[in-house]
Amino acid sequence: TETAAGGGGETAAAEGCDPADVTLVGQVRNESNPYEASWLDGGDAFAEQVGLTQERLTYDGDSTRQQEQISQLLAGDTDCLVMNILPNGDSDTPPIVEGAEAAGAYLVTQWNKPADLNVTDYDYWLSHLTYNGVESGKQIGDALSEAIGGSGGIVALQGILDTGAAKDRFAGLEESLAANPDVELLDDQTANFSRAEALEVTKTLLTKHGDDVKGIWAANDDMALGALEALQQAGRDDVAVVGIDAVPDALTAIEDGTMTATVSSDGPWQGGIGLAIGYCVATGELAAEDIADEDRAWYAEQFLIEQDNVADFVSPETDEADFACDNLFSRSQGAMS
Amino acid sequence: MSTPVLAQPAPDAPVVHRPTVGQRLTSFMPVIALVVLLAALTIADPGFLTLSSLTAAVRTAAPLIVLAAGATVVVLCGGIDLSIAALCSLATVFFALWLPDLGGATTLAIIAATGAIGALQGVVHVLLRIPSFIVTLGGMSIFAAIALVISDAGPIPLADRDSTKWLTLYVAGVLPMAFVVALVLVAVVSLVLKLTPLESWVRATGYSESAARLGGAPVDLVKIGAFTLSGACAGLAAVMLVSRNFSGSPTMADNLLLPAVAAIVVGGTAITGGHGSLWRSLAGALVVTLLRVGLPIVGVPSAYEQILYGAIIVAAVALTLDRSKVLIIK
Amino acid sequence: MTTSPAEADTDVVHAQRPRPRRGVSLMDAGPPIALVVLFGVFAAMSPGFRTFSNVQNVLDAAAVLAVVTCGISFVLMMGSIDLSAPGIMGASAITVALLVANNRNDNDLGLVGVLVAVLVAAALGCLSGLALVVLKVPSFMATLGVSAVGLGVATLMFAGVQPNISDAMLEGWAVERFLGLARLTWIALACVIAAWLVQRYTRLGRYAFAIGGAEEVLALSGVRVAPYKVAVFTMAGAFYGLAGVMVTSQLSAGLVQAGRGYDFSAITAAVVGGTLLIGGRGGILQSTVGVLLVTVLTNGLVQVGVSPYWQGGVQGLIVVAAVAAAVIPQRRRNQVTK
Amino acid sequence: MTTDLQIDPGPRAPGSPAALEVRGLVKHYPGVKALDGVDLVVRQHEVLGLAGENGAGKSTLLKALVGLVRPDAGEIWVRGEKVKLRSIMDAADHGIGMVFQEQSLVPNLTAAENIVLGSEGPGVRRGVYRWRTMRKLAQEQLDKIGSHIDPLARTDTLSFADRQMVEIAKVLRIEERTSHPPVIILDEPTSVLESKEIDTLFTQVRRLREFASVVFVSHRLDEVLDVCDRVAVLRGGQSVGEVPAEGAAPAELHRMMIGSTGADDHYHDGAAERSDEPRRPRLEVRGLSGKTFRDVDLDVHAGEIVGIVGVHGSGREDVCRALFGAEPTTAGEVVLDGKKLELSGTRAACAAGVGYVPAERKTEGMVGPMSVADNMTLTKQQARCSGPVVRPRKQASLVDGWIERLSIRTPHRGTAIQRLSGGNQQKVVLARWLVAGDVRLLLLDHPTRGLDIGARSEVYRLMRELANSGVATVLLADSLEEAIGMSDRIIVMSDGRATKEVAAPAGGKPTPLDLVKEMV
Ligand SMILES: Nc1ncnc2c1ncn2[C@@H]1O[C@H](COP(=O)(O)OP(=O)(O)OP(=O)(O)O)[C@@H](O)[C@H]1O
Ligand SMILES: Nc1ncnc2c1ncn2[C@@H]1O[C@H](COP(=O)(O)OP(=O)(O)OP(=O)(O)O)[C@@H](O)[C@H]1O
Ligand SMILES: O[C@@H]1[C@@H](O)[C@H](O)OC[C@H]1O
Ligand SMILES: [Mg+2]
Ligand SMILES: [Mg+2]
Repeated sequence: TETAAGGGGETAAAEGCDPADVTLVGQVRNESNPYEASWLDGGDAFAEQVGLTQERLTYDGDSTRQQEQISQLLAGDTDCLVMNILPNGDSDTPPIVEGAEAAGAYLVTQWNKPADLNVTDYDYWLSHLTYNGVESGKQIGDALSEAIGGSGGIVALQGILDTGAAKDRFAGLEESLAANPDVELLDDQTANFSRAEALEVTKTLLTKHGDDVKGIWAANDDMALGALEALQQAGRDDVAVVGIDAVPDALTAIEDGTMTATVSSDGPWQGGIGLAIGYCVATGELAAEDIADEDRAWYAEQFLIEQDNVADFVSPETDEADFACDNLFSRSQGAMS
Repeated sequence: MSTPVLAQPAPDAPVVHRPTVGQRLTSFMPVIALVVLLAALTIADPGFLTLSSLTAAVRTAAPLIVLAAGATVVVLCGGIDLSIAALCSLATVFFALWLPDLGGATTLAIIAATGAIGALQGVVHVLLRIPSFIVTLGGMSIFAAIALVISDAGPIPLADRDSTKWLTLYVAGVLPMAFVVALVLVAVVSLVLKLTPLESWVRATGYSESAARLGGAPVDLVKIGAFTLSGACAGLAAVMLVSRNFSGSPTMADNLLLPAVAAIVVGGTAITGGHGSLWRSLAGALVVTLLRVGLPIVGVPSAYEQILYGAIIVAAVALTLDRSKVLIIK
Repeated sequence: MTTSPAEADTDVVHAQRPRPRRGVSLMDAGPPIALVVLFGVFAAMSPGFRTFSNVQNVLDAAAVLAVVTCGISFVLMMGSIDLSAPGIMGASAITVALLVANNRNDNDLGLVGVLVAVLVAAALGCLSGLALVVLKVPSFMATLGVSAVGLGVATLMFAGVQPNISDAMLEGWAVERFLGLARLTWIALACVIAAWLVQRYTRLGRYAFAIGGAEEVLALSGVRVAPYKVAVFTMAGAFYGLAGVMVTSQLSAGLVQAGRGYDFSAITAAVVGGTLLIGGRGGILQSTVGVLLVTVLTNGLVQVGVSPYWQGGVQGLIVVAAVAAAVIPQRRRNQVTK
Repeated sequence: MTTDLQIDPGPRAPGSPAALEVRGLVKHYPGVKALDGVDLVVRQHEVLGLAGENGAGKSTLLKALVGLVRPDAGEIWVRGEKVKLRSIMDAADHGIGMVFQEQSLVPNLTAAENIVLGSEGPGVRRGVYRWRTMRKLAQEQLDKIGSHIDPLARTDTLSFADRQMVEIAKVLRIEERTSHPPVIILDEPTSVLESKEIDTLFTQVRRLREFASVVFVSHRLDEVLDVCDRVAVLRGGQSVGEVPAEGAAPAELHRMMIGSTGADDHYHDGAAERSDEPRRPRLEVRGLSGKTFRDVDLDVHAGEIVGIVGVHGSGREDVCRALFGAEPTTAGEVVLDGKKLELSGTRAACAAGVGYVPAERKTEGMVGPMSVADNMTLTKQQARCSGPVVRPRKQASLVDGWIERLSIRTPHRGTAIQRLSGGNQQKVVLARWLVAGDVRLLLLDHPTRGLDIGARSEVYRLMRELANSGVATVLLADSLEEAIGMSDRIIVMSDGRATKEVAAPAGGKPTPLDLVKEMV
């Protein structure tokens, strides 16, 4: 077979691998979280589509373990290796990128990347995609303001404080608050993206602020769902709740009317698209140089989901056409700012 | 109340000075466990046993070895240090923040600073007589908070990667420098312990603190020293992590706590103190690393990986702990 | 002491000892005092804290931790340690979620489902105990291993799709109130009382205590300690299992991470309450005081409005200070602290 | 009267076999023959004494009799029936119970629980405690021996003597398990007791003889002869003979124990003549106060041994610990050789030349799993080092020298100290202060507890030798006799105060009664 890779420096995929020789690897934190499990399932679906299997890796939210797995992976056979990676945090991206570059493995990363790390500086790091957290934070913030009638107190549940997602989304909320001067942020606490922690924190915030709380802004759906439980246990049904991720339970809650809004992040698509980009380059169907700079680091399309449009999202379907080599960047909302 | 007689006569381990085959075997158990595990992984995936793969594994293991080595001395003294991982994370942030000002001296400054923080915990433990478990548990959350605040809850990229580049080099082309540094650390600390009265003080403190104290051993100093070393090792491990992540981050090493303690125990060091060694922790850290990276790489699915991990560390300890030295297992 | 008249000239030599003690000693007063002080400080600082509904909230919030701590206290009393709560709770949370009415299958076993989940948890706990007594693996490692096994089993059953429960009884536990407190809180109270009775009035409880005091002596008295150790770990597992069920009831969903963090918080609570890690001291009541201390602290810091960035740190500082305050009055020069 | 090396099993009436018989029992430990073919007969309703030097194999033999040690060879017969004892419960079922050399009670349980531990009977129903029954059961046992302690008191709040009573009450529970007269084994029950308590114990032992057989071990040979009917002697793991107690003399027993005529005088009261008293005492204590003692004044001259006597709880032990920096003080001044002694900690005390031998050997005196050599050099590390570096050769020759000088019975200097017999352990602990030869003040808390006569006289000789070389010694003796015999001066303490000083020069010794009067 013609080996494309073998060391850094060399221009990627001059010749292209035999499709059967491509190794597909998807790595997320764990399989005990529906969103990330669906990501890996999406990767499997893509692999099946091209007659391969995906190697599923999980690192349990442990940064060092993620690095360890990747360096072990890169110590093996890296010819025609394609990796679709969810870095645990921003700081975990550079070493992954450097490692892949040195080993000549095709890499797509999602969600987390330090702002000053440029994809275009690398040959094998093909693309980084994410959702615009500031925008999603703002979108659900606005939806929340609207739901409470434009004025009143809200509380915010932040994600894991040192993740870019948590920070961007909160920044989005602040933008939204600036635009809705009558909405007051009563309190903000972290519940670490966790349903159980959100339950406890919300209960405490509810006793602290009592009836002043009209809305709860959560940086992800898991926390929103925890907050919903807290509201139910406190016998409060007058509080609007918003989240991000569009996990199935949140969509159901929106259908039921207990939750106001969420923003879609399409796990199965994310699991497939990263592999697809790598696969297309590895097999030579797409030349790395041909990827436009604005497609090297980009925001994927996301939708605000409310009761009126929730039906469209209840069973997200990945379209095989999304992964065609000439259609990979169709969901782009533009380059990352 | 005096210690009661042993219910069972001590297992008939030979008391003569020359170690017997059996004894030699027990002290090699950690290495045997390591070899068996490596063999099993190779059988599962013949591609696993390659030079580059082994090189990657030992490079990966280096920070864990360093963390475990420092904490081993605390464990030998009968205490525990739960703060190592959080302190290591904090140190990565310090490193990135101080690098622009201190340049080449940053590494030493970090090790000195974390050593001092470790010493402080030791002093609190010794003076206030608070169990080390609690002092370092408190330390863990305090360091995490400080790291979060001073880093503004985000990674801080290294201003200059050259200062840590040496750690990413290879000795003789195959041995990662970080691993060599870890080996040297283990060797130096072991030798210093062995060649000076320290070892006998450390063990006496771990086996029986009151006897050691009434025997005039400098128990408090030894303990403070152990925590200092543990802190300094957390600093060194931080430099290693920074060298491979090119940034400092407030939670970078947080997940290394349980693996580090596991490395110590898997090596056969008694968690109750007195018996054990840094060499054992070195082997233990390699076992733990192989489990952490090897199982998924050879293709064990995530759920089964956890089950296997649990079963294997328990089995490894069953193999390595020398029960003639540790009579009561708690 | 007897006075034998035959030796009247020597029997004047009388023992002057501290009076033999029974029951609770002053040494145990530290943590309750700390609890009262902490409560007072928060009440003074925050009007929100001192409301009746917040006190309810604190008690409700303490429920799960209290049940976990009941289990871990027996293990700590023996001088062992238990880190298996996260795995066991995760396994029982998923088990119960899949057995009662839920969105994944047609099961609707109700209370039987709860029972099975608790049994699964007890079996995992038993595994820790067996690893300890049969393989002679220190509990630290044995339970860490079992935790991993539990998480693995939970992940297997989870299979990528969140099981949500619709069982009325289980959901009611979290929502319905009796005398102002959630049912779960009453369940926790019942657990504390039951655990206290076990500690005080059963051979299992007393032997667990004795094992921490002097394990070798039990053996010398012809007691086979191994079965009791296994039983203690099994019982602890059952408590964690119930706690996992309680989390599921609170969240209306079975989470693999249902028990995340409960290992260290429960140990902290027990130790803050006065249970020694070397065993042989403390007990359920002390641990429960510790649970309240920790919960009041968590709640109070939010009420007072400490920045989320600092909360963990402040909490750590106060825990150390609380233990120090409790320890300092009773410390002795040659006392051993591990 | 005695027949060395020849065992007379005694008359064996057909209907009444010996309560217990041991034939050719062998137990080897690596490097040690703890038992080397021991024969022993315990008759019904007798108190059999067992004597032997430290390490002669007494405890090992007795542990074999309760199933704790599995013998390598030999037979055990109980009431004419050959038995294999696999566990302590096995032994209890055969009516054999033992009070161990080291106390073995669970400190955090109540006395009642300790008494019934392992055989709670009706005290526990289906796993549930019935405290009232438990208390009653315990009370019955305590009544048997006339102890008045509260059965529900936590054991660790009881005095040593009371705890010993609890042990005896506990062992008597085996009466409940068997219809036959039990065999009660007491391994050095008196070494931690005061004379008054010993008398109480002996009354109990004599009472026990009415319905049981008793095996009694003590290093105080006069005691053994006093309470026993017959005394069997072990030497080097072998039975070397026996004597009827009636009319026997301690010296005779001692001769059998050591296999030659040893010195019989157990106290060496002869201090070296000191030509002139040093002008200033080596140790001057003024107004020392602490938790359990107040205003203690104490002078000790170089070369002098000062005994402190007092009842349990008189505070003398804490004074000793305070002088070593191991117990906090609230007031007072201590001057050693004209320099103020900082009582800040044990380290400072060691550095100033103070040595301390604690009474609780197992938990405070030695580090069990560490070797004899490391235990011996634990404190005076400089003795085995050049600069900061340990020299194994230097340590070996140093340690071997002391092993030889103190005739410490150990297979090797590398043997873990916990494998030695109590007496030999004590010698190692003492040697710890001697290896560097720089100790100026030695604080000895019950230094001869559990030592056989031979070891004891060696310790006495050592103490005297040290004194003569100028060491000042404070002695908390094992018995009044010992205090009187060894001391040049005796301080009486009661209730935390030094109440009286009695001179005790060679030739002008006070009687025990003189002291007891002051101790009240
Ligand atoms: N568990 C053991 N392992 C190795 N050697 C042992 C063990 N127990 C006892 N020994 C050795 O066996 C010999 C007999 O010991 P034993 O305790 O029976 O003596 P003893 O007569 O009771 O002495 P003492 O009067 O000091 O109590 C000693 O040399 C001792 O070192
Ligand atoms: N009044 C008291 N209050 C509290 N503790 C006491 C009191 N009296 C004695 N103790 C404790 O009891 C222990 C033994 O007491 P002490 O040192 O007075 O005994 P002793 O006179 O040395 O008796 P022995 O003959 O056993 O050596 C000490 O450790 C001390 O802490
Ligand atoms: O819930 C998601 C969380 O698990 C991850 O950290 O980042 C994105 C979030 O939406
Ligand atoms: Mg003995
Ligand atoms: Mg005393």
